Amino acid sequence: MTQNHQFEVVVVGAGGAGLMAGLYASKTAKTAVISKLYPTRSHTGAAQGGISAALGNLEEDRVEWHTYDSVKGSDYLGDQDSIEFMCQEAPQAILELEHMGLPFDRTPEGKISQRPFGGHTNNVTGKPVRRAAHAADRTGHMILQTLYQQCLKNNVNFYDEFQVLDLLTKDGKACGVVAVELATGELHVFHAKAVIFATGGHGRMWEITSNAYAYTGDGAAITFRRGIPLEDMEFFQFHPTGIYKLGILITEGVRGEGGILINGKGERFMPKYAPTVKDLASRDVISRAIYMEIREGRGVNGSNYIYLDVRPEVVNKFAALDGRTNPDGSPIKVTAEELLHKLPDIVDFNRVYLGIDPMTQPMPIQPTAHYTMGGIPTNRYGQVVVDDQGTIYPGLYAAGEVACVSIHGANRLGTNSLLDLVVFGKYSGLKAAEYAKSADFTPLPNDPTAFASQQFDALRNGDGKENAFDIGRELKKVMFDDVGVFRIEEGMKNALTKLAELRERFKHVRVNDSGKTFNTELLNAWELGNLLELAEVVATCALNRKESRGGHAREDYSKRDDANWLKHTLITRKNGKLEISYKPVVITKYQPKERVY
Amino acid sequence: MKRTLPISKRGLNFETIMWFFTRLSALAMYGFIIIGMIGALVMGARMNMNFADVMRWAFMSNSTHVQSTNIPDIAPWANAFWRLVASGFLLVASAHGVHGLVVIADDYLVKPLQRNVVRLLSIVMLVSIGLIGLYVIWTA
Amino acid sequence: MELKRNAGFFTALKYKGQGPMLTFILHRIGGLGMGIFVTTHILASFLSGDVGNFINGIYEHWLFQIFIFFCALFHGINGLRITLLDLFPSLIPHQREAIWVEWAVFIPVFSFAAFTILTTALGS
Amino acid sequence: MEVTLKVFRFNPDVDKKWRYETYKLEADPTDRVLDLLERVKGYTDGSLAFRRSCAHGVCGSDALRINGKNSLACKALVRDYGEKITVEPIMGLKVIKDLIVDMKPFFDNYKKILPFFINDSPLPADGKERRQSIEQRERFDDTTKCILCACCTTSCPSFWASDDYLGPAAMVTAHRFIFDSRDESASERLHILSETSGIARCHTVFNCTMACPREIQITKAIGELKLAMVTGNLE
Repeated sequence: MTQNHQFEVVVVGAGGAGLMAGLYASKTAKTAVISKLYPTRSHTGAAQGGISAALGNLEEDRVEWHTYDSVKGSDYLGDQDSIEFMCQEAPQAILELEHMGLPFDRTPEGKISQRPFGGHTNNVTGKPVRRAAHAADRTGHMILQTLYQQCLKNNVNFYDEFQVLDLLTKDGKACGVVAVELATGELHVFHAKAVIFATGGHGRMWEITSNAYAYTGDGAAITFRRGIPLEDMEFFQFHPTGIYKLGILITEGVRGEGGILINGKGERFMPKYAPTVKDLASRDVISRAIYMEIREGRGVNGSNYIYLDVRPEVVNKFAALDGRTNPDGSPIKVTAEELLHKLPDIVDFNRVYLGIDPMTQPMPIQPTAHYTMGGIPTNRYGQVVVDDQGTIYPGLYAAGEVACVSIHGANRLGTNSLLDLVVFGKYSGLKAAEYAKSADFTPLPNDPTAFASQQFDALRNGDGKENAFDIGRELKKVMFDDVGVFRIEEGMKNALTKLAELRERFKHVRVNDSGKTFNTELLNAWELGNLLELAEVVATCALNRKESRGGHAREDYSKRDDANWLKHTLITRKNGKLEISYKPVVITKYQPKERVY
Repeated sequence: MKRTLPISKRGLNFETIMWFFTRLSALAMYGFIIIGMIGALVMGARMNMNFADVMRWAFMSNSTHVQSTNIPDIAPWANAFWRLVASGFLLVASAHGVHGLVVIADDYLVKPLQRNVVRLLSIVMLVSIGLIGLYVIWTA
Repeated sequence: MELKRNAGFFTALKYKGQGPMLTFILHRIGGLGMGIFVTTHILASFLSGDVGNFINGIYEHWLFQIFIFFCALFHGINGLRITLLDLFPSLIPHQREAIWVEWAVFIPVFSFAAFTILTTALGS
Repeated sequence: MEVTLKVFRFNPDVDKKWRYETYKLEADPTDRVLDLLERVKGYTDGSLAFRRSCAHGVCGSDALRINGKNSLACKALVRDYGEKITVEPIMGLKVIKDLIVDMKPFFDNYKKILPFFINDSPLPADGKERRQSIEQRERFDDTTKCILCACCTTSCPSFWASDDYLGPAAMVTAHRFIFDSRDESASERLHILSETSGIARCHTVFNCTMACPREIQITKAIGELKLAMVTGNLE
């Protein structure tokens, strides 16, 4: 039995962007938010460090500096008009969150407190600037909770634990989605005027990842299967500090509070790679630096990890050496108690998973897959743009990590992800509701659930020769080894061969659970299908881009090549073949120049 | 600015007041027991009574509780003061106890009708224990 | 169909709640025990005569005395702990220590009393 | 080391009654119980159903009863539980399949408490933030950590007795707003808490505090609420 629903706006995904979109759309349009998890389980909740805006609560800061830092952070691949827009909106967005009750940490005057973060600088002095508004080290958690609470207050319709399987289109317009209710296994058709995808990234395709199990790129894969292109998929951020082997994130806030990276010889190595801001350089820069140290045999115990040291005596020693001071000019002197207070969750992770206390021991860390810069191409209002001409796909919107505005370009600046989802979540919600008011319902296609059912049937009817769990593990391994922090042509070709093999083997997978109730085996297999689809896209785009830029670092083309590659990649599948085209980068004020920290 | 809610805005209802009463009555009963023990010692219990008898008296200062001991003169143990103490203890303890039973019942019974029946029964119980107890205290 | 629930009375007792959950259960047993005792006692005093003496005979048995002393003492000490923690919530983070103190007071007092009751009852 | 994993199983499509199934598998002491479940699902029985998402204790999906006590499977390491690990669904909620329970009563209770910031007064004239001192912010910091995993509520004997009871998680949320100096609906929330199925059902059993994977002092928060109801003091 298929159930039918009709809403003006349907939001897929209930993380920060989805909730923000749902909240704003529901103010004027009949809105449903569909999520495969309970909204408070979304991965926005794992974001730790902060959300940036040039509020200038502790020291001078300007929107232009924030804009420039973001452009520079993106390695000049971000669209500057959109970045300007976002940085302009940032202070208002954060105040709006505060007005919704978000419990930010406070300054002594009672204003929102801010802390330094990687890549955020005073453009005049080049010194780090306090720009990341934060609530301890669980800023994302607070944003997610606050937005969910506000949605409850505004009586947004939630469909929790509904997995969206397919986007419905007719006559070149989006007209709804098909979802399966996990609890019953029944298909539901949501007929809508506007569909907003806010489903997050695909970080689960790498072995060491800070991302949730849920991060399987569902939204990107669904739209891609329906012919919508994907943009800049080769760019994926590896966060420098993940807990060794587990990949659990150690926030950049640790370095914001003065934490130092130490190699196996006990040396601080970042000054070699980023002489000015040192341990607070951009994420891609630090991830590469860590890899270089490890490759040259300076990992801890010759192994593939290094230390992040936030013991108070170390913090104080290097703060004095660097000449960093408090806002009032006094030298920085932190105590274990203060650090504990500012970084409680980090201390907790270390205690639980490693059995160490960061106040007395350094933390073993390695780079971990973290953030999808690419995704569904959109403009600054969340409208999906399908080509290099700016052609809008009617009724289709995307926001958050699944979207590529492109704000983050080749490398996202820390804290800009939370800002991205708040700002663009809001505008996509507003725009979708506005569109829904002016448009009529596009009729549903005949047999709307056909494609979704067909995908499920394929998984149920395989010959069972292959094990999905093994395919998933091999996928993660090959992606981390060959399409990871450092990339080389040979490796990526190898990866593509392996991925083709895995895709072939995936056809033999059979789901043994034939039940309808919470058939998580079926859903996990379907999610693996999405990852395989996107992995091929990522590897193809990465192989295609013959330069190093931001998160995409190639050993065979180690320099940035603005002459040939200052452009966005667009990829689509036509007649079963992946096809790549390009889109120009919008440059307004900031001409590309060499990126040094 | 101090954030204090006026009485009508605190959610002070039967449940809350009884929660507070349960704590206060617990302390009050400690008070009664201490008064009973000190009183017994002042009246010469050290020589004429064993510990169990003192405890029995302290938990309920009713003269029947010391009849079987070696107390030479029972009169001071049965004066109006001790009868009042006993009455006070009885009322406080029975209210504390009966409300405790209501609390246990409320955990398991959620329908308003069930809860009202329990409340009615508890009032009947409280009144009858009180009346019977007072009768025993003042006639013994 | 989904399973109704899996927290029946005895399943619930199997939850590993450690110290405080045990004291909670004993507090309830103590309170109920005293309730039964007081009710029967008042009834016995009120009725007197043969019925009264019969009831008296039950609760003057040494086993019942140990039980009722356990109820009163535990309920009293535990109640004091709860009252203090409730009136001073800032003490609550030390609740583990509070339970240790509680047992440290309860065990010697109760052992002594139980010993006295036993020697008196079995000696005579 | 070899671990014996005993898992509560119930598949409504097939089974009439629940049962335990035992799996033997190799594990590192630092493996999470969640990793073990993943491996059982991947290699032995794909139909094993459980919820999980972030896998490091911040999303609250995988609240389970492990060796008799509530915990998040992703924060439960094998070394802390030994060679015999029993995994059961959390108690007091209907079991839908295997380790998955029906969370509806839990979220219904959460929604009863007005779990959202309420302040209808005009914003500061400059349109900026409502000011709050560091101490005022600190006052409710502990209870902002709640991830709604339900470890606390489903460890509470009062909730087992009846799922009408608001439960610790809802009260933690109430505490987060009532003691927020910017919020204006403390009184409404206290009135909701004072209902018979409200805070009076808390018997300070501390199971919630000991089960909380975020180490929130839940019983303390509830104690502060009780006292606030008597004294009216929200400082």
